[in-house]
Amino acid sequence: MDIKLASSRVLRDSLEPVGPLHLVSPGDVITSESGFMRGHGTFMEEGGGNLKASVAGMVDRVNKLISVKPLKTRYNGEVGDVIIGRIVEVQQRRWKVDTYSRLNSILMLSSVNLPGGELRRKTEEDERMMRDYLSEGDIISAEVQNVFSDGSLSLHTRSLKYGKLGQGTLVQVSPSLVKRRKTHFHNLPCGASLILGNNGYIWICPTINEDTDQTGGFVQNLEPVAGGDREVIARLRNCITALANHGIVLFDTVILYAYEASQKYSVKELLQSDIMKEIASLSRQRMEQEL
Amino acid sequence: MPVDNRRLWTPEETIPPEFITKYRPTTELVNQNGKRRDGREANQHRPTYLKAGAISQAKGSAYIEMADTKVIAAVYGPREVMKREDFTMSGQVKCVFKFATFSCKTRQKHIEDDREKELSMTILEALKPAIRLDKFPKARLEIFITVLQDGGSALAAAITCGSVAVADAGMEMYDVVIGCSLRQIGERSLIDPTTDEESHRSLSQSDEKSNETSQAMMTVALMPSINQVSSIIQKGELSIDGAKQALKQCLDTARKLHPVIKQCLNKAVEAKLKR
Amino acid sequence: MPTEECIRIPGERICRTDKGLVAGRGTYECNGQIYSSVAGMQLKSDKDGKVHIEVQREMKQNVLPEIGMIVTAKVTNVNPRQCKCAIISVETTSLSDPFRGVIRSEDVRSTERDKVEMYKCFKPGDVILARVLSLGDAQSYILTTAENELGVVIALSESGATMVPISWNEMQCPATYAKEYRKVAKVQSDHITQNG
Amino acid sequence: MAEILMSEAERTFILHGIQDNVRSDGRGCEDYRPIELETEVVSNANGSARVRLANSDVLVGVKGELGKPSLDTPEHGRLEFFVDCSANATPDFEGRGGEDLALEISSMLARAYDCPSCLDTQALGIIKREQCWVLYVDILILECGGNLFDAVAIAVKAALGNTKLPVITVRKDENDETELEISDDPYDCERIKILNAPCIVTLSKVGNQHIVDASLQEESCCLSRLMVAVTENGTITASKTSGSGSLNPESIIDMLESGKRAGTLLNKTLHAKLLEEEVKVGTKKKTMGFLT
Repeated sequence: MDIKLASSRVLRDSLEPVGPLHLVSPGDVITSESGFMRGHGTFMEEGGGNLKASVAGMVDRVNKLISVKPLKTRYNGEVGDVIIGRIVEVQQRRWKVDTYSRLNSILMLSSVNLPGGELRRKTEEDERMMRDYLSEGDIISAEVQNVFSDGSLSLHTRSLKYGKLGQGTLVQVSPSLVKRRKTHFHNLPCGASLILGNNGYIWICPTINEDTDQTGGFVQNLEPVAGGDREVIARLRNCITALANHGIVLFDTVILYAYEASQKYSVKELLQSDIMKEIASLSRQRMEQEL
Repeated sequence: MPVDNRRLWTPEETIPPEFITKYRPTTELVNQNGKRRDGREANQHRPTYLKAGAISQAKGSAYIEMADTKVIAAVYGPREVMKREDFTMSGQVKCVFKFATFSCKTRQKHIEDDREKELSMTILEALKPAIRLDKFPKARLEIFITVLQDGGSALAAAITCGSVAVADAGMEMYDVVIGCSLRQIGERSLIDPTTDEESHRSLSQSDEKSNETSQAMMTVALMPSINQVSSIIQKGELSIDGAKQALKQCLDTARKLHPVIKQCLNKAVEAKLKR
Repeated sequence: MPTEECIRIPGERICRTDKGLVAGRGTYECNGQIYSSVAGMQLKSDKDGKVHIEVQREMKQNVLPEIGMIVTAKVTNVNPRQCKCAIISVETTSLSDPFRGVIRSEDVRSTERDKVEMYKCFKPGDVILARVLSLGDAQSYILTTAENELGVVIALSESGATMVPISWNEMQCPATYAKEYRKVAKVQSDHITQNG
Repeated sequence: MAEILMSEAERTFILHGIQDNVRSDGRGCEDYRPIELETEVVSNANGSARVRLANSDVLVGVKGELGKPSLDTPEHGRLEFFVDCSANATPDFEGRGGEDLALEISSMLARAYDCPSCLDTQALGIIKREQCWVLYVDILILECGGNLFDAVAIAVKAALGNTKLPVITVRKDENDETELEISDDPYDCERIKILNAPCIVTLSKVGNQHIVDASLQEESCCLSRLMVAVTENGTITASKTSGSGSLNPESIIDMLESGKRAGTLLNKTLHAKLLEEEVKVGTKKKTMGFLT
């Protein structure tokens, strides 16, 4: 039983920032000089030449392009992103998927691999069986195929590495904390697999065997997961939450560092805020040494 | 100020005269021979009369009488759920429980109050596990239960009555549900308490004022054939062993009521066959 | 063997599932035992070489549209994509409260399904026979009339007379001899007895 | 309760994990998540407390007012519980959405406290049949992260423990009319004894096991739960099942045992912390409130 008093809490229990940050809140003037291009999260003041921020976040300057990266945001999809999503509705010939985007994303029946052959025409039988393939609540991994003008995404799972996900745990972090990298699927040496969705949904599951398990998720393994694997998954989950709570950008190495740093504690101790902070700062220190 | 003009005007605050008079019955709840005021043993249930099919226009209905406690229940539907937001793929059940305005010592309001709302939820929770919701997808079954006279253990009576009404409606069920109440006063546990036994804080009038004796009230809903408890609601002080003991006694009594339900439903089926 | 012809109440254990006994209507199976799930008369029937134990109520059963059942419905609304109707009876029993059903244009007939013109198939007020295709979504059951025996059975002409079918897609008014298009059902005798 | 979507495989994963005594966040079946507690957060209330149990966030304010005793207990004061499931917690609570849950929580609390040994309501009486203290215990749900009942009960107990009621003296004036006199010294106040007040432990049955302090995900895997109000000495003052499933009589007895175990421990820990907080409050601690 762990009850803590709020007064014994260290105020602002996040880590010290790495370097000087240019933080703005909506309406703040970023620059009054001309010649800059306005990117996401900024707007040009009417009449005046001031470039102002429209969201709270960090100013990001690439040559002449100024944009503000919000710290807390919905997911802005880009074509080719790997995402994790949850089916929220089955409609005619399409599924609506929650991807933490502003609007629900769409997965067309024609953009999925169905059992029995990678590519085939979708029959009416398939249309009627849609709920049997993916029903409300199911979790999928997918890739962003297209971004519509209103910002909603269309997804596809036309590769065997995508599809319905089986047993495991979903952790939700801010999309800005997931780095865009070459690969988002990781088989970690500690004995679990990790999918870091660009949309901030992170999936942790028992190790995926690349040869036998890539069925597009239509064969579900509901056998009990071994106790050891389960502990690894729980530990990873708590480590990721700890890192995310302290605003550390997530990718496989830093998660492994956190995992190693957490070894001296039991899994459930990792839920306590002071230990979370310790893990986060240890992992960050180690990252900085590496650089 | 919003006023309710559907009824005759009555003074805003009235109290029943019993609260002003000094008279209290002097007999003790349990006498030296261990007999209660109505002559029952402590673990004895009141004689129970149960009838299925009391309201002819309802899909199913039932009436239960346990001495002074009289409860009637009606079941309608299942009918289509019209509101889109209320939609679920499995069946739904709605339950409304009401004390008739004249049923208790103090007059009840005709608008459902918080106590009735909570009892409605409890009864729903007690009955729902017994009903096969998969048999009526997208539709809703409605159960209405009214206490005509509250002579104690109204909740238990309502549960039993509601389940018989559902069975009488021909709904598919895993089992019938039987309710049973117990009143614990100090060391004494009284099965199927009357209103007197429910409200008194101690066995004898003399130490009514003292708060020393522990007291509790427990109602249990049992599905007897599959031996599953669908609901428990308890208040008042019980030790862990006391709680276990009370639970066991309630279950034993509920099992004894099973033949009554069986007989009543048998009769109802026979009556339908004859027609 | 369980005793025959006796009254059961919900939750009553009837028998074990062995000896080729199968839990039929009005019963359910749990841990190798068959239990009754309604209050009614216990019956036995042979189906596919297996003995089905059933418990039946004499009073009309609680019927709800189920997949594969034939229902009678009244058309309430027609638009180019679909036709909405109110299901008024299921197989032989009429419902006390109607359920909403919908026939999508591709489910009207089995041939040339993409050329169906809904206004030439149904009009509001028609009584139709249809089969339940699926439980559908929140709104309604999905029905089909893509069988010869399914479609419009009773339709009134503009003058208000009951029309007579003259072909699979036309009906004629006996008063004015005006022809109207419908997806006509080839009513079969067993359906007539079924639907009274 | 706020419904969340989950896939069949996720449910299976949680269910098997509970059977292995390794829950998704590494806890065992009888482990609570970390709890954070603060008292005296609302200055206008006689007593207040805020409890954060993982993601569940509850704020409780106690206001004492003078009212008429109820008819059947003319010498006692009373407690009135009111739960506001604010739409801040989840948009589902908007309008009448949270009403059923609010009623369920408030009536469970009312039952748990309706017991002379756990809270002395007679001490709240002032003049027989005429005047008594009515304590309005208002509970505001700010965030739901599972296991609301337990969080609410902890907060209510802490807020009652924190409540300070001004001392009232009854006097008769020369015309023999009773007169109430309220002490004007702010430190001259009465406290409510909460040592025997109950905490609620919710036991959720998942598969063949039962767990305490279920997260939202675990709650959606659970068909039936038993809520037990337990005092420090292990007395059960109220219990209730909830959910759409049913329970085996034997498992109910096991759940009562676990509830008693967890409840006594919870009460002990809470008392120790409240004492610590009391000392800090005495030395003018800084209020943390909603700062993080």
